[in-house]
Amino acid sequence: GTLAAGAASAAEGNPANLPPNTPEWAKSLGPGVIEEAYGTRSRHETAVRRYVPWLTQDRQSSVSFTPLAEMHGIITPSGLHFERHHGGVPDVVPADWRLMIHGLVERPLQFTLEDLKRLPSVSRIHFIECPANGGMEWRGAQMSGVQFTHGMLSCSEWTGVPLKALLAQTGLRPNASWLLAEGGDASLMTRSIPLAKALDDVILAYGQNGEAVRPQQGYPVRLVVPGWEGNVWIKWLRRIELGDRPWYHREETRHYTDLMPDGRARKFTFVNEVNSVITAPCPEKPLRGKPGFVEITGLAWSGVGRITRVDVSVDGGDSWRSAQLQEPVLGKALTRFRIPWEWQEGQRAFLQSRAMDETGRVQPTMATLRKARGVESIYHKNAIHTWLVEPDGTVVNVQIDA
Amino acid sequence: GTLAAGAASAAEGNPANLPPNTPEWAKSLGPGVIEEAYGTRSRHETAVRRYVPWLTQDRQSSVSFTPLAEMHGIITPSGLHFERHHGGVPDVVPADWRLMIHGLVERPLQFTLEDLKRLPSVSRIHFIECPANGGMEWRGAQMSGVQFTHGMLSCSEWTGVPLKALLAQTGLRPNASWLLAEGGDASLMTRSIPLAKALDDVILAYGQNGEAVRPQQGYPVRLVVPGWEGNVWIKWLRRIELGDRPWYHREETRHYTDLMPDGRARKFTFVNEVNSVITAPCPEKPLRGKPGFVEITGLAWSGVGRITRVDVSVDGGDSWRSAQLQEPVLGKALTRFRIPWEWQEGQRAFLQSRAMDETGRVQPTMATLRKARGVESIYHKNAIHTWLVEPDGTVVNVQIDA
Amino acid sequence: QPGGDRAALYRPFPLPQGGGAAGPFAAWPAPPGAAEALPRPIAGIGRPASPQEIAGWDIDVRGDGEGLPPGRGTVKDGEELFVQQCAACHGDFGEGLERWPALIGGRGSLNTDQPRRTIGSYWPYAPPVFDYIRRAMPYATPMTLSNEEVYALTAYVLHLNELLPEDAELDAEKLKAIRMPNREGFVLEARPDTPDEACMSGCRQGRPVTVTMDSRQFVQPGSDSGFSEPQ
Amino acid sequence: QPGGDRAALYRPFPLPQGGGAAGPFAAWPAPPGAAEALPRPIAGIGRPASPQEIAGWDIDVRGDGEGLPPGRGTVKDGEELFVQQCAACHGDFGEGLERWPALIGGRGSLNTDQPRRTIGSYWPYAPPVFDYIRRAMPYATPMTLSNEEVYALTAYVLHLNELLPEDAELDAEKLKAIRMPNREGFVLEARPDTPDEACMSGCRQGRPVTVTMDSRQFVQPGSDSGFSEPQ
Ligand code: HEC
Ligand code: HEC
Ligand SMILES: [Ca+2]
Ligand SMILES: [Ca+2]
Ligand SMILES: [Ca+2]
Ligand SMILES: [Ca+2]
Ligand SMILES: [Ca+2]
Ligand SMILES: [Ca+2]
Ligand SMILES: [Co+2]
Ligand SMILES: [Co+2]
Repeated sequence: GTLAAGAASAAEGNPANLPPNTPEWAKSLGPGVIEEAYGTRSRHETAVRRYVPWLTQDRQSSVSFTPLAEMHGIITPSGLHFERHHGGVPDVVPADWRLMIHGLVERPLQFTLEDLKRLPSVSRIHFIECPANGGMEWRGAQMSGVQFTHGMLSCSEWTGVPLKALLAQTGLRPNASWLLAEGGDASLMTRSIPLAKALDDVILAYGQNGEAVRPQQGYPVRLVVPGWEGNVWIKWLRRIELGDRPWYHREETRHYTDLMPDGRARKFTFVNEVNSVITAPCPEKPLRGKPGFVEITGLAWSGVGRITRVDVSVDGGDSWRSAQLQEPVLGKALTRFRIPWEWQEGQRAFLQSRAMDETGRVQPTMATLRKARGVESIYHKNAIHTWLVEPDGTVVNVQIDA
Repeated sequence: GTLAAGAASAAEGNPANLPPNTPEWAKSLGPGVIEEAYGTRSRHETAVRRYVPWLTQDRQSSVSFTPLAEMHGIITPSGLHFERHHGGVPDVVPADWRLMIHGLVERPLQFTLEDLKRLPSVSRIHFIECPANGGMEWRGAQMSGVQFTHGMLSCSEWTGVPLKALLAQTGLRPNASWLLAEGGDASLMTRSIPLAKALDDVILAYGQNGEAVRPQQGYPVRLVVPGWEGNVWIKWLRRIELGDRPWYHREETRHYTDLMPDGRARKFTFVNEVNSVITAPCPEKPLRGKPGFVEITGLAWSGVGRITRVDVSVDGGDSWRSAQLQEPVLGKALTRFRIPWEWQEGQRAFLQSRAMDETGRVQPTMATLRKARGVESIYHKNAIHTWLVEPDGTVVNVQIDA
Repeated sequence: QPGGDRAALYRPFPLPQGGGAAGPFAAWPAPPGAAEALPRPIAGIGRPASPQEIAGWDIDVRGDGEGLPPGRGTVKDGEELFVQQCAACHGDFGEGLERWPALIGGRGSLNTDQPRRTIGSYWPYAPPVFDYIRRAMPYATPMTLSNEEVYALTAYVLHLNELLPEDAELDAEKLKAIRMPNREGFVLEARPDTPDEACMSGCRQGRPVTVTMDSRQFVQPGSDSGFSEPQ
Repeated sequence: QPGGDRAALYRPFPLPQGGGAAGPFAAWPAPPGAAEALPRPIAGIGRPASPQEIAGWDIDVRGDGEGLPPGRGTVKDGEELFVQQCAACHGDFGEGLERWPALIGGRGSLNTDQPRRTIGSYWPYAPPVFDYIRRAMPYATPMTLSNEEVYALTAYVLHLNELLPEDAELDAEKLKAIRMPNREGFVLEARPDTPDEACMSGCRQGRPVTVTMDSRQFVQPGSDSGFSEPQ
């Protein structure tokens, strides 16, 4: 018994470190405290953001994807938060950062970062998703894993000042109904936001997962627009102008509008609707060599509130079981779901998840979504996603008849 | 008006980047996506872990502190998580990592990291606190800021396998009542844990804030023992032995016992009791030059459950107002509290916070705590902490008569 | 509103009086209760922004042309500037090189299965062309052109799209007057637009699962679709 | 239990029959419902640990001496090893150099205002001295000593603490038999031990605030107490 076990271990690791031997790291001191005054991850960890070269001409106006298959829980490590820039990442000097608020206000004001940090603050755990997440799948399955089908998605604890606290400083003219938010990057990104949302739950965030917002996410200050498409979460925010109508800028006409089969496009489609995806098993986390118990796990989210239920099917949507939702289930935040399953070598399976939110919205099938919107709307694809498990345990991105 | 304003801005930043001028970063492209496939923070951010040289002979058996004054929300960025090692940080090769569970079990087993990740998992947001946190203050105020008075404290989203799921694999002998958890570092750190806790909420965590547990926090696997003193959250876990009594090892006799004035010491004092501290203002975040509105904010926590109330006093405990608690308020997790205040230059103030938990425990004053335990118990100091605000806005760590 | 209360979650804005009929540039009403939603202001935080400070940053041009600066530029001047500063990416005639975006073409394509969204085919209003060129182009050195130059470039780009004659000169009033081909091409958000069905068993009613699309025709399962190093 | 249900939160373990009177090494009862608390096991995850594999890692020695290996060592051999491998930090006589820990002294100090916790003054049981030296010492090269060497070192350290004569030889039985001076020095967790009071106003009853201790006598407010670079 012992010898056989030894041989098995040797196949998997260095026997010198395995029982009954004392591993080398138990026989010598490692580095002490503040070896890293600001720490990094283990050199053995390799999860990375990835980009897709054929999607964009360059990397300045481009996107990189969160490796969702490697994530645990609901918090996205900031180092792996997906990126979406239109002119690269500006190196904003915090002492030179200013926020200007003007237009239909009583008192046009500017704020330093220090000013912002003195105002009343809130912290909220919210997902952010690019509305083009999964956009490559409208016509059919073409990406190799969950990093690319759903990886323009992250969730952080954001801390900052409610936008309404800033609008209290400037006052509002009675006819103010929309605002323009403008970034300070090379694209001076702009989006129009209805005032009702601004007064509801929008935050000017300087904190992300306990520390300063990362440069790729808008350092020093970005908008957090809970539940709404990532593009309106203006990064490197520099200006807010109040107005009495939307601006119809390039990013809310040419982009981020949803083209329907009749050639007309829907505008102001802000909300990321109820959605979910299984993050394990998935193409990056196949079942090869692991027959038996499988914990199916994934993420669900909705831009209008809490997730109330996630159903999982292993037979392509014929039968469903409701998964367990990890508490705390927070509004407009990722929700982790888990459900046990048995898989045997030689078994083919079609894994799907279907989320529901507190407003009763249910994730549609790809067929239903196509029936409603065709295949050219790019944005807001929230269809039920299918992973094919092959008899050998390989997991494949496929689409099926429903 | 305009010229004066320009002069004022110049004092604070580079006028070339301030309104009405277009900042340089809006006029040139920054680096694109995956410039950092695994991202780091802004080069302008400087918060760091710090150690106190006189506390320990070397940095291998030592401690470094979380810069709490720089934190936002409740999640601690993993790069700033406090450290406490007894033999430095081992570089555990994940393929060579094994967990052995034996002793009073039905089936002694060993697990690879892969095995662990296949088992049912949970995610929980919990604080971890070294029971020696604030230990330097038993005799009197002697540290210069909240990083040192309370910085052996962090809060993360931990993901892993409930210990009871592993004990289900091995089975339990009917007489098992305690277990020994053993780390794989150079100190082969051991602690005895009562089985009741093990079956309640203990987790073997491989995930921390969405990614792998950091080396300094026990990579690849550490124990998470919610609400209990950090030392029992064994890092670099390698072995769990079930027994029918505690082991009385060095770290649960020589250390982590609480010496009372009569010369006897309390043993098995696991819980970190209800506690809180104001993290701004604090010595690192003085009020100098910032008269007027102040948002007092801080953290509260309890090892037995949820925080239900935090009161704040600015007059050394004569009068108190209840602060706002940031939702979600989670059990055995940090809870952020906030309360508005007005401070005028020339005003002296004594800031204090006092937390209560769902079991009705209330933070004692330092005097009450000393009356119960003297000044030599090192651990589990959870007294109400006092910051003196000087007339010029300097904030000082003091102790007062109560 | 169609869809009732739930639709309001997706369209949290009161529409202009008369709705779409009021035209795209009617003022939109303020949301009810806006003033009361504000907390009390806090003294001493924030500094007045002077008109001059605002002027430097207030560069936006609205869909209706509000915000257009004084100045003018000709198609001819625009052509020269375009060749020098823009054609390397967008092509001499705005046709788009490599995968840099095209600024022309696609008219009539929007309801086909190969829709092409360009200024000529998709942008509903002309003034935002000025706005976007000024704030974001040339791509690597934005905010370096004068307003005159931006007018000229806007004129040339609109000319390439057959929306201005070769000898035209453009200023604020003329730019506002241009009627873009896709001006009527936008409708409001219409979600929720799928049923809320959650069948639990026998949902396929005996139909076997058919794979309609398999990503392996493009890529192997794993991480083949992308890279963590520049390609 | 004193303190009622709430005390159980701080001491979540049933005590041995007879409580403290049963002596420190009585078996403790299993918590009620342990077996039922376990979920169902999952087939195929985890590999049997063989007795030989366990033997290599099962190095712990309990307070009562369970787990002590065969073997023996003398104070005399221990002294030689100690001088070579330990004295650089702990001093020739275990007195502790610089701020490396002392292994002797402090007896009678525990109820004074300068308590010193050492093996002689504080450790309640002797076998964990063997356990700790074996698992963690010498500090920079732990787990490199033979069991014989650890017995010898344990013997020497106990001799330094006047708990073994100079000519003694130590083995498992003799180590178990040693009665440490502070054997009776530990009591159970006794919290909650402070009142739950939360006065809201007039709490100081007119007494002005007196500062009893000001950290500025040691350090300036800020981050002076510590460093982010090795000192
Ligand atoms: C180095 C390449 C490059 C140069 C040079 C360049 N552009 Fe662009 N242009 C781009 C890219 C890339 C985008 C899309 C940016 C994005 O959306 O993130 C773009 C977008 C545009 C658009 C919007 C097209 C649409 O339909 O959305 C216009 C208009 C435009 N450019 C005009 C110009 C003009 C005028 C110039 C010269 C003054 C210019 N560009 C120079 C790369 C370039
Ligand atoms: C390079 C310095 C160094 C050397 C050499 C060294 N030690 Fe230690 N010893 C330490 C440190 C540091 C600790 C405390 C470690 C901790 O708690 O994190 C310690 C703790 C101890 C303790 C526990 C004391 C107590 O009361 O907690 C014993 C016993 C001990 N050492 C014995 C030995 C023996 C025997 C040797 C030689 C075989 C040895 N040490 C060699 C540094 C050293
Ligand atoms: Ca604040
Ligand atoms: Ca949209
Ligand atoms: Ca799992
Ligand atoms: Ca303790
Ligand atoms: Ca404007
Ligand atoms: Ca043992
Ligand atoms: Co875009
Ligand atoms: Co210790």
